[in-house]
Amino acid sequence: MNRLAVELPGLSLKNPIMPASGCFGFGREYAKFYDLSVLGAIMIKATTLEARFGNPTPRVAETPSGMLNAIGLQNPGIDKVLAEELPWLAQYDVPIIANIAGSTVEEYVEVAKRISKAPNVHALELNISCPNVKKGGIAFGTVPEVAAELTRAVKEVSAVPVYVKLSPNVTNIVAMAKAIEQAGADGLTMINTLLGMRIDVKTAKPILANVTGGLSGPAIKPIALRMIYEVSQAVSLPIIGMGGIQSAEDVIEFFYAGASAVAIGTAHFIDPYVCPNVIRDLPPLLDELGIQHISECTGRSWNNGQTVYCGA
Amino acid sequence: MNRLAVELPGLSLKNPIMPASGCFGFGREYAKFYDLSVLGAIMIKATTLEARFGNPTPRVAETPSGMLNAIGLQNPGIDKVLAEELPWLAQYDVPIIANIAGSTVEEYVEVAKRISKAPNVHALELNISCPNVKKGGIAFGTVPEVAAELTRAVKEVSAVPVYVKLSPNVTNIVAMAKAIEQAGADGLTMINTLLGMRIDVKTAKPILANVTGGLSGPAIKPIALRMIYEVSQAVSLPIIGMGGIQSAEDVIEFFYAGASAVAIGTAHFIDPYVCPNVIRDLPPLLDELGIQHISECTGRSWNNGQTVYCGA
Amino acid sequence: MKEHMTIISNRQIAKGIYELTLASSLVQRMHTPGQFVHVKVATFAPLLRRPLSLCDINHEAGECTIVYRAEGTGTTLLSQKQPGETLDVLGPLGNGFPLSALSSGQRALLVGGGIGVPPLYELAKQLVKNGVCVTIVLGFQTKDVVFYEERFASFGKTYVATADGSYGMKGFVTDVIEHHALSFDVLYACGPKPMLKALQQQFPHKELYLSLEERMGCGVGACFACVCRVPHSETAYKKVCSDGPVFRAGEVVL
Amino acid sequence: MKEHMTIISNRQIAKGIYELTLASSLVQRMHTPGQFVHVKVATFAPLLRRPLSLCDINHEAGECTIVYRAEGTGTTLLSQKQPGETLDVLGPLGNGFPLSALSSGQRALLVGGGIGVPPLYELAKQLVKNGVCVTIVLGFQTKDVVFYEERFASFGKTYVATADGSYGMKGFVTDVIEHHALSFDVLYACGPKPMLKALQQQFPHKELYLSLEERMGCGVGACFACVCRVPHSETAYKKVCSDGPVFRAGEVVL
Ligand SMILES: Cc1cc2nc3c(=O)[nH]c(=O)nc-3n(C[C@H](O)[C@H](O)[C@H](O)COP(=O)(O)OP(=O)(O)OC[C@H]3O[C@@H](n4cnc5c(N)ncnc54)[C@H](O)[C@@H]3O)c2cc1C
Ligand SMILES: Cc1cc2nc3c(=O)[nH]c(=O)nc-3n(C[C@H](O)[C@H](O)[C@H](O)COP(=O)(O)OP(=O)(O)OC[C@H]3O[C@@H](n4cnc5c(N)ncnc54)[C@H](O)[C@@H]3O)c2cc1C
Ligand SMILES: Cc1cc2nc3c(=O)[nH]c(=O)nc-3n(C[C@H](O)[C@H](O)[C@H](O)COP(=O)(O)O)c2cc1C
Ligand SMILES: Cc1cc2nc3c(=O)[nH]c(=O)nc-3n(C[C@H](O)[C@H](O)[C@H](O)COP(=O)(O)O)c2cc1C
Ligand code: FES
Ligand code: FES
Repeated sequence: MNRLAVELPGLSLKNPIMPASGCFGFGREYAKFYDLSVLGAIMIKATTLEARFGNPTPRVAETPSGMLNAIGLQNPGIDKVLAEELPWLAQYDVPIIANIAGSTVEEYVEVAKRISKAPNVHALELNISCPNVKKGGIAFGTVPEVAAELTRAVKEVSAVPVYVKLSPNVTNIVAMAKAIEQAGADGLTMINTLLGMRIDVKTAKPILANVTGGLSGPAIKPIALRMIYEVSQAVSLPIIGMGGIQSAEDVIEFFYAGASAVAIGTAHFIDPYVCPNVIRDLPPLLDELGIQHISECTGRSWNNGQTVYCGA
Repeated sequence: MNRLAVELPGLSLKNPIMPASGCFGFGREYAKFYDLSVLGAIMIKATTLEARFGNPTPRVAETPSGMLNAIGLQNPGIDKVLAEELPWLAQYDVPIIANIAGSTVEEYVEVAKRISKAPNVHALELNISCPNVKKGGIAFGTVPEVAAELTRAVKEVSAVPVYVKLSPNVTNIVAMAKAIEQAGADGLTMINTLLGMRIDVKTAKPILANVTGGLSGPAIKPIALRMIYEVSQAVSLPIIGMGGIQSAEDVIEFFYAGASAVAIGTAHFIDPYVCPNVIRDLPPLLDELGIQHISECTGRSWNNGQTVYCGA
Repeated sequence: MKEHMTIISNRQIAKGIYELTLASSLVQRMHTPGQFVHVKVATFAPLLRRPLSLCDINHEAGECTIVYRAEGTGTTLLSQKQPGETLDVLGPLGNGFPLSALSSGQRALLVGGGIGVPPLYELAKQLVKNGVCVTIVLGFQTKDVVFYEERFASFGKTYVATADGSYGMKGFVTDVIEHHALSFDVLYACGPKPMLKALQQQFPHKELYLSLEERMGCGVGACFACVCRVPHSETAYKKVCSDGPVFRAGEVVL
Repeated sequence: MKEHMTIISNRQIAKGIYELTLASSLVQRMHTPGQFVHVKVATFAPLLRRPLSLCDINHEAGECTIVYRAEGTGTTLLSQKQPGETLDVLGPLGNGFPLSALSSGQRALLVGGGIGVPPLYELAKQLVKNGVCVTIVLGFQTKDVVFYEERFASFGKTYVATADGSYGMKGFVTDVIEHHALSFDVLYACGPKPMLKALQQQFPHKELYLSLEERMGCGVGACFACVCRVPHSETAYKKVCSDGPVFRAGEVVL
């Protein structure tokens, strides 16, 4: 028995550890450090219909136990991702979760339709933190109805299960999750970054050229845990948890909160080997905790050890 | 000229540095460390109508660059605060900002009416993060109309200016601020804590007895700055900023974002002398930055050095 | 009340148990056994201070000693500190064990469990100096983590128990007390809450002083993180940091 | 690619400027001047690594040297590290200065501004070894922060300018070059962006290699934090960390 193997809609994961979208590019850079086949899955960088350059630099700023980023969805566009990135990734034995973004429902739909047919794409992850250009900049990620509409539209065209990535910048994360569940999503991933900013004391100017950016890293871990704890009890979708994970202990904490798998983002910048290290550290930690299979951990903080989501 | 002096509604501050509510009790403990008269003001612990014991322990948990607390508004009740705490504080030359809380509008009104008449209370700070028991647990702090109604009711009875303390756990902080401004508030204080949690990896149980708690400390600084930056441009009320401040540099960053004064909370637990130290460090820092008066810093990240709020 | 103290030594004395000796003028303000210091282990992270009891106060040398268990982030980091480095220390804090409860010739029973043992060392020292007759009972999980047995033995008869029986008597401190029918005028204890509760039950009519632990924020009484309830009241409370950590049995709800 | 390197020395060599020597087997993978290492200054905080250029690579001794300015949180903390401590180092990263651009007997002009000077040291060393004729121009703010003048002088004629005229010629590196009518086959430069821009304008038709700085996340090309634009394109880009930090003038928009 592989005690780390996890079954989720569309995903048979050899382990529940995957790089988070935007922190691992399309895998090429970290392939120089280790064999990507050791990963449970890879969430590739957000893909849009057209190539995007993104925001001006500086695009990152440091904060206490965290960082801000305002990359601005830079990516080569769906054509290049289909032609170059996904085929390159196919050499590894690892399912790909394609993170997709857009400014209109139509753009999401178009990208979803095409990218979901790539052979190694096993699931989609809808990045709904982008503003909805048609609806006057209301973010897809903050209004339950808007998020539900998008989910429904993408579900209709997608050849693979659809996970929706929740933004933490909302009053009621449970309402968002429920709306998305009812719209037919297959799973949730959470959390995306919190909106923050830093100002340079010498110049009085915002450090990021984009003024504000997304806060990630250990600083947001307690917020991610709270939201996963709330959402996992309110919906029956599996959750891929993320937000500040750095160690096997963090992974267990996210499972206890209610996650069925986890993604690691910012920690790659501190240690390129973070994923293989965490995968290595998990079995001895499970031993120490007297746990047979990692799935037993899901939701244990509120359900006393019953299995919460079981794809089998 | 005192280059740190700041004028705000109801408050003539010798400097813009004050302990944040709940992190300084009623001043007695820190009075053993230094003369409280050096402070710009003191935000005392939330006072409710009746004495409250608060939540079971553990009430605090550590997080990366932050902490969670779930004290649960423990306080001796308005009678004791009026009879013992405020008269004791009157020996110091320092204005008091009374933080008040309640479960119903009526409770807030009653506490506001009575505490605002105490001679050394120069302003009220409405802690609107408590759930509204009458409205079925909707937090006063997350629905603009509910917050506005509360503000209006308290304004009507208060003998001193009313500041409303914004919760960051909302989708749209600007909408909250605007509603509160229209309801007649004299100022805003922000931010209160972000809802978070931690789970003990050994026991799988939440570390806080209350399960979730409020995240404070340096970890939340970028979120506080972003919110102050947004709100200060949208309303014309003065803002007392807080969230992770530890140093004179942090104070300047908050002013640049749009604050007209600041409060320091969690940092007291790391250094009991944090307030006097920051007050000492500010004038040389202003020199270094070539700034005459600290008020010039308010909003400088977006207004290029024009005065934003000037009580004079 | 707050100083950068210099690390004189920091060495392992049992499995995961370290003895840390610090020096600075702050030592001259330390007097009462059972008081604690609030230690900032590193400049940035971890953020909060760690409460650690005074184990030995040496005014002549200008040094104090702390014995701690390297467990979580903070104490593990502390165990890596080298002599010559400094530590930001706030204290002494809290109210310690009341020595005046006993006069010369009376009998004290000191009961320590695990990492609750250290503050009893300075207590034993001062009681003996006052002419009090001291008996010591120390309880540990297992042989590997036993420490300070010989040092305590210089102050009075010292019994050791381990939960797994790998050293001394097998069982708990309460078993030792019962087995040897130990008697006393005042009992002082520090250790895990179940141990303190058991002692309180074992001696409901005696004078017991118990040192409590609670997660802390400020450590000085300002944040209300560390409160415990007072019997028969809905709102009354005591703060472990500033009213305790030592309470008379019955004073607070365990 | 990632090792704990041991600090051999870490000393101040000018006002706020430190010279750090590190040892580990990682040094054997370091070859190209202009490459950088990504340094984790402390276990917890600050969170992100700091990019620092290789200044000197010594394969025989198994040591490399970095020269840095203590400015913000990370570099200030770094300046307090003691010999014997270890540092978590990722690298070498990026593409350095192309040495093959010049053959024996040709002339290189090396232009460094402020804390951009260090990578030119290893470059000068390797160029001289290749028989290239090296001239060096170093620009600093003021006398107190001048460093490595003598060490550079051992490789070739070395000019120093300070912005305030407190040392060497008063003015900028471009003034020095103009004043002495310095000529070259290839110019290599590292320093603040305004300096690089000025050089590019001064020599629009020559072969220039410029080392850029940008705020970084990953340092390995994965996060797209450090991109710069490519001329005449809306979407084309280069990453400073993995395509640079050294670019040929005109390759990217400064
Ligand atoms: C008055 C008092 C005296 C103490 N004296 C000693 C002593 O002499 N020797 C010793 O080894 N230990 C002592 N402790 C316990 C010691 O404070 C904790 O072991 C220590 O704080 C754990 O820190 P950590 O970083 O290793 O653990 P982490 O789990 O990383 O700590 C996370 C947070 O929880 C808090 N915490 C964790 N365990 C405890 C605990 N048992 N009590 C209070 N807070 C805790 C930490 O302070 C920190 O805020 C004492 C506790 C108190 C309250
Ligand atoms: C390729 C490259 C090579 C470099 N080589 C050297 C060198 O040899 N010697 C040297 O002294 N400096 C060098 N720098 C600059 C050095 O990286 C910064 O001075 C350093 O990161 C500042 O860190 P801090 O903690 O002191 O400042 P803080 O202001 O506390 O840093 C906050 C954040 O901003 C980033 N940052 C701040 N300034 C810079 C900067 N100028 N460039 C990139 N990131 C910055 C930090 O890395 C960190 O993420 C180089 C930069 C790059 C990109
Ligand atoms: C540099 C950077 C780029 C990111 N880009 C994306 C993205 O393109 N799409 C997305 O859904 N999330 C993106 N994220 C968010 C992460 O996937 C992740 O949700 C978040 O960073 C929290 O996890 P962490 O704390 O482990 O980084 C990005 C994060 C960072 C730091
Ligand atoms: C232990 C603790 C208790 C608090 N109690 C209150 C309170 O009673 N009323 C209130 O409005 N805010 C309370 N707060 C929030 C602080 O006043 C402040 O808004 C928040 O902690 C952010 O500032 P900081 O990061 O400097 O701590 C409390 C915070 C802490 C850490
Ligand atoms: S720790 Fe703050 S009151 Fe005890
Ligand atoms: S720093 Fe991440 S791509 Fe360059």
